[in-house]
Amino acid sequence: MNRMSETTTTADGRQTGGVLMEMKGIILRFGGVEAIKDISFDIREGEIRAIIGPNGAGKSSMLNVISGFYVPQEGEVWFKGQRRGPMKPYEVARLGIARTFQNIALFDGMTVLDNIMTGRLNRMKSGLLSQALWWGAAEREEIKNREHVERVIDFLEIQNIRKTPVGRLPYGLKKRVELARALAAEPQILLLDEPMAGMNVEEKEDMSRFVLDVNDEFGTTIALIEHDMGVVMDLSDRVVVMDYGRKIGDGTPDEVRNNQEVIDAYLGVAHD
Amino acid sequence: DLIVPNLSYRTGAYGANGTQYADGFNDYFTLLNERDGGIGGEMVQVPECETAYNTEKGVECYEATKDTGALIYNPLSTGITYQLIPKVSVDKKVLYTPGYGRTSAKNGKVFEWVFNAPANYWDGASVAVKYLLDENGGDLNGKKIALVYHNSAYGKEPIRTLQGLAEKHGFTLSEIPIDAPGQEQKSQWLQIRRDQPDYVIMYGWGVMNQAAIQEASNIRFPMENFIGIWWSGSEVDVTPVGAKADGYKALTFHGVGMDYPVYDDLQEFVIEPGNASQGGEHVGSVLYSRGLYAALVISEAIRKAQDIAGASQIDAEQLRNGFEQLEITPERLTELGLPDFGPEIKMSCDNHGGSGMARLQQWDAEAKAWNLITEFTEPDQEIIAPLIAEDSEAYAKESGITPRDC
Amino acid sequence: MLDAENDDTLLEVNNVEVIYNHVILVLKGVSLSVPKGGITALLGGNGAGKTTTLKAISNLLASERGEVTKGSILYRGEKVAARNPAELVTKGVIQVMEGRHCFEHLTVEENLLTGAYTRRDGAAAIRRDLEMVYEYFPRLRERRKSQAGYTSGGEQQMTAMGRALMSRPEMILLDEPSMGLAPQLVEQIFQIVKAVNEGEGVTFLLAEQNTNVALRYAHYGYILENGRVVMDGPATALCENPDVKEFYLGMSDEGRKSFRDVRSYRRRKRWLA
Amino acid sequence: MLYREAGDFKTSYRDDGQTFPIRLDRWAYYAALVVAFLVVPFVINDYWANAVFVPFLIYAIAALGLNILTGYAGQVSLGTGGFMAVGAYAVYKLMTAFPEISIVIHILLAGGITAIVGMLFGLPSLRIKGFYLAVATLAAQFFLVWLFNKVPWFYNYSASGQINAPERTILGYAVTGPATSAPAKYLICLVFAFVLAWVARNLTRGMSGRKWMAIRDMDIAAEIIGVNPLTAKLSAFAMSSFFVGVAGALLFAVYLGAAEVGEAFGINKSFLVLFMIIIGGLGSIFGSFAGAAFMVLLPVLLKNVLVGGLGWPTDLAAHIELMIVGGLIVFFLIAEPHGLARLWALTKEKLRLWPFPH
Amino acid sequence: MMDQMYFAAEVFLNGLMTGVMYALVALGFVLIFKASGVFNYAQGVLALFAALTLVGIQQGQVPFAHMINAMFGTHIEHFGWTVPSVLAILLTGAVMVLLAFLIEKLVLQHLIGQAPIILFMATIGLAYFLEGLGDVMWGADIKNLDVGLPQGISETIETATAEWFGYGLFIDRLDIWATLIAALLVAALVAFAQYTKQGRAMRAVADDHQAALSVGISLRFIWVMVWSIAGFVALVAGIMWGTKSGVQFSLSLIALKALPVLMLGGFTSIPGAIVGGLIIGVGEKLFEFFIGPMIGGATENWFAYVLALLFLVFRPQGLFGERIIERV
Ligand SMILES: Nc1ncnc2c1ncn2[C@@H]1O[C@H](COP(=O)(O)OP(=O)(O)OP(=O)(O)O)[C@@H](O)[C@H]1O
Ligand SMILES: Nc1ncnc2c1ncn2[C@@H]1O[C@H](COP(=O)(O)OP(=O)(O)OP(=O)(O)O)[C@@H](O)[C@H]1O
Ligand SMILES: [Mg+2]
Ligand SMILES: [Mg+2]
Repeated sequence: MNRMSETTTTADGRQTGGVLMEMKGIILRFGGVEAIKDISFDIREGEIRAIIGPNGAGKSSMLNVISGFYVPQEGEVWFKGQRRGPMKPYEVARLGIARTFQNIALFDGMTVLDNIMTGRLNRMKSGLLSQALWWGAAEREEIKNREHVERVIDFLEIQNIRKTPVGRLPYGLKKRVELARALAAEPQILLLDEPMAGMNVEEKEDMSRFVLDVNDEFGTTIALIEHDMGVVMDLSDRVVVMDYGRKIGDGTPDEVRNNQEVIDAYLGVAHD
Repeated sequence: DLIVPNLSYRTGAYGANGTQYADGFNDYFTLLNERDGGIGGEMVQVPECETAYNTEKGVECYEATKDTGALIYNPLSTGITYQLIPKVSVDKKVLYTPGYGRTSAKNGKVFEWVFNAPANYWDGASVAVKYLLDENGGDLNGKKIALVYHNSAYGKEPIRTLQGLAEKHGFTLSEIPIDAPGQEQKSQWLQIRRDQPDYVIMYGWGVMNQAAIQEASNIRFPMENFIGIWWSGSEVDVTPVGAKADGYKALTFHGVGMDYPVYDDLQEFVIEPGNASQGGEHVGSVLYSRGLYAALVISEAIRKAQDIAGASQIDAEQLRNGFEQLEITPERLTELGLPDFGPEIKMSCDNHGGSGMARLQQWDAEAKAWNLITEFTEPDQEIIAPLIAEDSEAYAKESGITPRDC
Repeated sequence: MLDAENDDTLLEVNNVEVIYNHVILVLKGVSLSVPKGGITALLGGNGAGKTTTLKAISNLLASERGEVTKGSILYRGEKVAARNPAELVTKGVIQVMEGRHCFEHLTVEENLLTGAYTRRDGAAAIRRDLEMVYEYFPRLRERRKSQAGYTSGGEQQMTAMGRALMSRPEMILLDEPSMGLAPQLVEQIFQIVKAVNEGEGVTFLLAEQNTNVALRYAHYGYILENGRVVMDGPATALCENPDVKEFYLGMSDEGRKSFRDVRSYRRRKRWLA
Repeated sequence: MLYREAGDFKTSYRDDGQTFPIRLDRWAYYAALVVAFLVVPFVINDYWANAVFVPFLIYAIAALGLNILTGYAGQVSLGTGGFMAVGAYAVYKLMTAFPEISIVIHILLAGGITAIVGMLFGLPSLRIKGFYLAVATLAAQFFLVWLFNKVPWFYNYSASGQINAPERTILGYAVTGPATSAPAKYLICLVFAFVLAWVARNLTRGMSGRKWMAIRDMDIAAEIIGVNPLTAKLSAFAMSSFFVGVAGALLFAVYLGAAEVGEAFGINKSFLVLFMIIIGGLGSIFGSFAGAAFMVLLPVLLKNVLVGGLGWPTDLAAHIELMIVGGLIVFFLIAEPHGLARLWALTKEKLRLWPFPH
Repeated sequence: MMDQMYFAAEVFLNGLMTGVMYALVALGFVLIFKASGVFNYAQGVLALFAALTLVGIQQGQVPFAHMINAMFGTHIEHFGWTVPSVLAILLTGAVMVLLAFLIEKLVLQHLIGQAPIILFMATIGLAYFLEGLGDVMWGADIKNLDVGLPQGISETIETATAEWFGYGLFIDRLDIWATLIAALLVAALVAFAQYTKQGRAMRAVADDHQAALSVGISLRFIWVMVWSIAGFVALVAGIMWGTKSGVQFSLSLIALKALPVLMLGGFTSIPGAIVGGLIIGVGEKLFEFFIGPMIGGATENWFAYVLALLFLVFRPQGLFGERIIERV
């Protein structure tokens, strides 16, 4: 448990905390296909941890394991120094783990505001009855949480689409709304699955800024899957590299960048 | 004018049956209007309203017509009847449900506005058993009778009567419900094939009738031992089965066929001039005859009411009086051109159901005709009367009605 | 480059206006022309209307309750509005839709085979092309018997691309082909585009966010913002344009900046309100 | 400048969460309430009450209920008829067993009982989805109807299995039984419909509504972000069944007065209510009312036009009516798959832009 | 004891055959669901409509006679000829193709890409329409359908089994025919869906309308084709059920008996429809026969659904349905 309290200094001199989450020997199979083959790595408190690898390497599956949606055949997930027993995804969410999805998973029939409000659902406690009556407790709670959500909306600059049904939004905005929903939950760990896919440079810059700010301001730990090497190398403190379900590299961006196996499997050419 | 709405159904699962009945009902009034200039000089209007055998539509029809001066309702649906029974007592309309509806409405003390002469479901069950008694020299001991019934309020009606009769006459009764619509009855008939009852009595309606007769013929159940209530005894029930339905029996409370003088008039005044309801396709069928018979009873009650009131234009209350004093004698029937068409009817303040007499008819598949095979027979009032008293009293209590003194 | 009046223009979009749901005006008069045998890129930020433009071309808007209310789209001088999407495929225009849209319950191979639905040139030719697709995307060969719904995002993207190639089209409309692909693959896909373009003479119109790669491979580019074309020109020229450099390539005068160093959110400069 | 939200600024989140954010809408709503409560009761007669208003209100309640389940929580149910039967039989048993207790309490209790039954039948929804679930709910429909038909205790051992509503009063006015006046019938249904619509609105604008919608739109994602599918689905089933149960109780006790389960609560009822919410608009309170109005009024209207107006034979009229109803359903779905509610919203959106086309 | 066994065997066999009759209706559902993801509630009405048309053509009825008579005061009913069964069946098949074409043109085409429930609703609207149309065209009375299929107990089987076991089994000859025809149909349809290009296209369409369009599959063609086949299957079902219990409104209600079959077999599986039908047929018959009398009978309406429900709890996609893809 000593690793819990350890602090590390990252490449650019920032301090990250002890190990917040640790994956130990995860093996995940679908029928005959082994999507994750015995992978272990950890995520430290306050860091930005990137997971990269070619398509089909098992990155998204790994996030799904963390969120409890996939149950690995073998291996353990440790969270805050405790082994996590079998858990339903919604129980995992209650631990303070929020995420975005690779194939945007917004609730299409709801407005942007309502979508983001769902991020608050673990913080709203009023029962069915008091909600049915509305006046009083339920309304107060709603307004209190709405204020928080409005801060997130401001932060991500999506004020003007608050009342738009998300189904109509263009791709990039959807991604942002998804991020807003995850942020609204005020999570300890934020899992981002390709948050910048389908964006142009300018938008990526904005998005990067958001990620960094969340990390800085709220101290949120972030696990990030991304294919844009520029983004990954610039933002992350440490990088895990996966290929065909195996871990082929783990370390700071610089270490990874120069790892020959990583270059062969993923980067193609050494990235600048 | 006299307004007698016809709450009919010509669509839906029972539309094929409802159509024929509605035609007979309409045509008789048309005849009276065309030939006699109405009843007592008043023309009869028969506005038709489609219920599709659906209670809510039935209520809608009732509400739509009741304020137009309607005198009497005959919805040809037990479900709708139950709906209307409480309403007619408030709105003061007559409800006439010959051969269907709520059996205990026979008790005029409780059901002031409802009439169900000449016969009801319980009468039917009893007459059928009486017939079987006759067939068996008065002894049904040890016989097995199966009741195949439409699994609804209607189909369940005869159960208690039959149970009473079973006790009295020593036969065993097995009850076999069939859910609507009832096209698929294989397991029920396999059960009958296994149990080998001596007789099968059926309370069915719609497609269930044909399917049952078909299955009975499939398992080679002797048709002579298969007796349907009057709602299971029309042409549409037997013709689809073809020759194999030959010999099937059914109850009826009116005559069949077109061998009655009234048809000459119908031909002359209604059919030929093209006034027949919906083209006169069904003239003379069993259900047509039944609709016609219902119209006849109503028109006689109107006449009686006019007599009593001394006026030609009457209201529903007067019509009720007419019904309560209605007497249709065999002579009167002959006068009307329908000799021996129905049983004698004599009603009173406490008896709204007449004598309960019914008779049997049998299907001749080759001639495609129903033949009457018995005379009108009295039901076993010993069993029925107490049941009626019990059920109507329960209703009175539940609905807070104080029975009238008669 | 080839100019619009040229006989070689394969596709011409004239002043097209698109409205969704009768009220949402998305394209406000877009015109572009795609020369035969070229690679034309459609660039622009999120929500600019790239996807809508492509769908208008392949006549797929109807099922999204959108409609072209103004302007015309001509493919080889013929109005596409008069043709249903299936006919357009027969005529050689095929679209790879944004967000992959694989047939989830079909296997990867069956997905590829549906691409050949309109072909009439026999099973052998189709087999050959299937091999060709597997050559381009070896990963698909491994996964050929898996239900497409269970393959990874990138594998689905490859399936969708492969499926389009299977129809032996004359023109492919590619909507964000690079989205979600590993960098190596992005490069590879564009190389495939280039190879197909040069080898088989297939014309490409591609919508891309990855401006950098797109402009490297395209011959000509259009930049769409807010439902309008705000700039167009040969790819090389666009690459040099300082605005394009700043907004779409992320380069400032000092070269590429680290994402970490972007200290303030950019306020997007708009060419048009 | 008739219909604008411009200048109608909200200064608090509370105002922003209002049901009718636009002033004009709010006024229209109050006006409708005034008419419904203060005008209609004085002019209504038996025909209008029984043929139009009472069924409309009752079905609107049922539609609200089904809309919670199907429109908001995305669980398609074809068991509505069966659940209405539960409400009806529950209220019947309560009315006859405890005649001294107020009918209002009985109706609410009937709703509660239905909620429990609904939850029970909602359990499979945790495994079964989409049309499989829809068909599975038919199990509830057929089983419940069979049960009420078969077990004599439910119909107090009456000979035919019919149930009859005895007279019960509120403040001295009969609201059930034959002596009920048209305004009394109408008012009790109106009060229930009004209160329940308000409850439905509250539930759906708050977190429970969002949980339901999240489950509807993408159940897996919902679970991953923290919605417990068990409680979300079961609470939807319970709430929905409560509404449907109340509607069933009112249908039997106030409207029909007598009922036979197979006939009054058969599968057609389930379809009818489903129609209402789809024509009206899934996931819309207004849609529930609009759909109920449409499906109640249309047949009455058609019948009056075809038989009364054109003088066609009733059977032909009835068949053609079927064709027209069917055709209109298809037509509306094509014109606007999201129902009358969306059609209305679009009209307003256009009005807002008027006179500019976009 | 022995007797009980024979009875059970008899019920079992008859259950199997009834199951086949259900499966005939279920097949139509499966086809359309497979090809467009549309849950076609109108399948039952389609069967009714087909049977009505067949009888009408066979007996030389004038379509819309009743309406024409009502409007013009004429008295036409029949053309005065009868059409031989085979020809009538072919003509009815043509009518069903025409109907499929119209349905595509007037309904489906405008609903591409809509949510499944909307399409489902549209088919209910369609069911209403067709029900009304059938009545207006051919009249609402009960009609006999006779295309020469034999009916009633098969005496050969009865005497044979009586000889072997001392108990003559009851098998309906119509059921034997139904089984044969169903077997043929299923074999043909399976081959079609699995091994032909159109079959593959059909499954593609079910998955994603837009994507199917984008690769050049004409939804229109696929739909017309599939609805035509479904119309043909409906005709077969209509002939069987119409022979059994007459042609009239209630025929459309057999759809309700086909739903649990579907659910159990899986909405997307053609063999599933048959296997589901057999299980449901046997299950409900045995239950009604042995347990029914103890709990008051008439259990068939719900039993099938409850049985299917129990299966689904273990396999949410039915026995043979395609796996429901759950991913994020
Ligand atoms: N079905 C629809 N209904 C209503 N509005 C829509 C619909 N589809 C797209 N839009 C709107 O049209 C605009 C343009 O969308 P489009 O998808 O064409 O953009 P894009 O350039 O492809 O963006 P991205 O790069 O994010 O994919 C957006 O503002 C979007 O909100
Ligand atoms: N539910 C599932 N059933 C079967 N196979 C699956 C399932 N989920 C993932 N896989 C397989 O596991 C492998 C890893 O998939 P995953 O989605 O994790 O890849 P990824 O690394 O996120 O790739 P990409 O960058 O393309 O998104 C893939 O080959 C995929 O087909
Ligand atoms: Mg992934
Ligand atoms: Mg796009």
